[in-house]
Amino acid sequence: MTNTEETVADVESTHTPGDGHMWVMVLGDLIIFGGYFIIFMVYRAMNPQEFLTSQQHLNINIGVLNTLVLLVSSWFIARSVQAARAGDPASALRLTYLGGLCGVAFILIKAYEWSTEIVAGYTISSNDFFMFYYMLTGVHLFHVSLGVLILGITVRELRNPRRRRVFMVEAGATYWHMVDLLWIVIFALLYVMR
Amino acid sequence: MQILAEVEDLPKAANIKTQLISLWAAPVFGIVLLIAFLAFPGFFPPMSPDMTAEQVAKFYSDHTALIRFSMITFNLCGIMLLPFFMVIVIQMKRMASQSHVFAYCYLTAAVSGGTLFALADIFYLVAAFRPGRSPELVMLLNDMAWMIFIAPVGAFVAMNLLLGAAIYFDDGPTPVFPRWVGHYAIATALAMAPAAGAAVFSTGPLAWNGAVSFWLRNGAFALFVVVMFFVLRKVLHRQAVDGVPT
Amino acid sequence: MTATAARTTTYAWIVLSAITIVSWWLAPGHTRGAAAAASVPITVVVVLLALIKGRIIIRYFMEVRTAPPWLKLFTDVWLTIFWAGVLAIYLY
Amino acid sequence: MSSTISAQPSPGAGVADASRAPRVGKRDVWLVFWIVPAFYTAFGVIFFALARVMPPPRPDVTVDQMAHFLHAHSVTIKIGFGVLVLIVGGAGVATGIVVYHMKRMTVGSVMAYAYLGSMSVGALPGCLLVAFCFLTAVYRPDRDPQLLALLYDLGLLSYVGSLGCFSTAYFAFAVAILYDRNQIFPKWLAYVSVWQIVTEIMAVPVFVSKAGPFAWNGSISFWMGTVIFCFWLGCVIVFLKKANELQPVDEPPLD
Repeated sequence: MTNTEETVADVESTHTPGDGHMWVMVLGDLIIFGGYFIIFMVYRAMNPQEFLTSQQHLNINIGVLNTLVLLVSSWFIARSVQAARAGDPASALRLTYLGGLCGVAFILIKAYEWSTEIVAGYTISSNDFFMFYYMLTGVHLFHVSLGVLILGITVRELRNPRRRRVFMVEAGATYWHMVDLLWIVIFALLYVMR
Repeated sequence: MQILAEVEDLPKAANIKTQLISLWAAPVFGIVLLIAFLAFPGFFPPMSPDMTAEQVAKFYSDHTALIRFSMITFNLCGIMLLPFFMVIVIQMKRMASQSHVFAYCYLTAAVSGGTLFALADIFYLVAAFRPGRSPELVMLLNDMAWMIFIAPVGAFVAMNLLLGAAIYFDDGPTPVFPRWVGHYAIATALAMAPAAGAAVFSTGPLAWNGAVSFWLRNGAFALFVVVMFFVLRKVLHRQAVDGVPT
Repeated sequence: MTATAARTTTYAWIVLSAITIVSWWLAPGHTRGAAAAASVPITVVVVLLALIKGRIIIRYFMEVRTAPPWLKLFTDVWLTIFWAGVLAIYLY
Repeated sequence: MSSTISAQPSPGAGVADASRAPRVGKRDVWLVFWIVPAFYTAFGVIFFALARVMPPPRPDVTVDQMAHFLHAHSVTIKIGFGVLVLIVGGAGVATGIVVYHMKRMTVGSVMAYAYLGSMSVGALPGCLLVAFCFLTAVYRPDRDPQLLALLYDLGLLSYVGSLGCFSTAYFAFAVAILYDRNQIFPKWLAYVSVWQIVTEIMAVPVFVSKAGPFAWNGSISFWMGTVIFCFWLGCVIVFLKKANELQPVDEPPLD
């Protein structure tokens, strides 16, 4: 993993970021979540009015805030990969910390959002929409926590001068962006669409 | 415990000692379990599946004390036989001319089988817990108890087939077990296998009170423990003398 | 080179954030008080915006832009089929 | 299963016998390996075709309909689950061979033992309890329908809703694969195991929901979970086979 090769290869030749194993995870996860979302749409189509009224009880401000938090973290992580590639582990490390911090912030905001919904009386058994809401965001939250863990592994990789394998950093980043991507879909389907 | 005299001072003798303790746990708790077995009022003869709900309920209210004594003893001491089977696992892992895949399969099956036995006696105890319960419910608990006690031989059958296979594959110059133990393990498995029928049949030898499901199954199991006790004692003696602890 | 890459990433991030703000304005939860009505045009716009967002994340953040063709193809096919499916179910 | 083992000719020449042509993998591991697909095939036939537990009957039916379901399938339930209690040791074998290969990894034994423990625990609620509930239910056809309904719920909820034991096993499996340097299993199999945990999480609402996608027969809780499980199982069997093939015949036994 020489740095020059990576940067020069920017546009001309192709390069699979990370390793193939992580892409199996990401692509498979996209298919699985695709299945969950399609099933959500089917149930929504069966009862659009109930879903729409329930959607109104979600707090769009928190949804947008969380989207922005994840986008910022993705930006940090993408920059961190570039720094790692350019042979600057110090700033790569700093950017990874910032990205992970955003991930933790996402979890905290989500917990707050859930608690307000539960206090307002909307729980998993309220109706189909809220069942989907809690399960989809819950499984996504599981992915976020896993992502924070993976970023921790990236940190360990970057901190050890004898390691610093760029493909490990890339693999972690690929996973993290997938978490972001899934949230974008959840945000569109659960919060925004009418 | 004389075996120890020859090896007591070897650094790894503790390995043999702990195995011996596990081994001797079998006759000690075996006697306790035998008493519990003899004490259960529903084993001589085993309760018939033909009994009506009222008869079953009456059985539990008439014999509450003995049922409780017997089943609480089973509860406390039944799984105490597990260390004995763990000695078999250790000995399977000593077989030199094979991988240890049989031992791990045996271990997994032993744990699952033990869980089932531990569950069955809870059902007996719950059935005896409130004498005033509706007879229908007592019969349901009684059915569950008998079925889970007698029918799930699958784990033990698999264990013995694995033990048999392991002994057949252990064909190096110094096999751990004599060859006949393999034949005997498989014969025990075959003797116990038909008891699975207790889950389905309510009359005949395969019903849970039948000659095959009850007497052959439990007899084969008890005999196996007794025979294996002596076999393992000898095997442990050799392991101690050879001084190749695992 | 690194500076260019950094700039591209930042542009991608700006576009994504801008789309998110627009979505905020479209959402039914935003109509304070009044009941939201189903709206085909809004939903179509939302789906298109989400599709664009997803593709930007895949191409620029996940760096599929410079990845082998099969990966580009797979992700594009997934995006297309998925969002087309969502839209088809919605409109049906 | 008994035929598989007893049909094995008593070996005249051992694995250590040098005069034999070197074979790929170890014979005893191969023997155990072939029990795994055989057991799962029998498992599939029993649960799908005979006992009708898969796909599960509906949770949102009346007591009489539940009783009717049990009456209607009484014979096949007896055959299917009667055979299951006899061959259920195959589940132990399927776990044992995975444990064996996990022990060959460079990661110590703790994850292998964790896998063994959680899978052995899971065998009761995740597989056998439903068999006993259904067998007890059909044992006496004249039982009170309310009791039959209780057994129906108990059996199906424990079968579909046994989440934690298997999640723990998948977790141990994934961690072991990720840290292993012997490359017994490919890394992505660890990620596939993570999906399995996701499907277990998605099955949480079976305890709440009586209809819809998250009920115990729902499209998400049951169908997606089953499809992903079958994929996982297929991968595990294929890579167990590969691990057998790649294992040197003279590899010393494990400690």
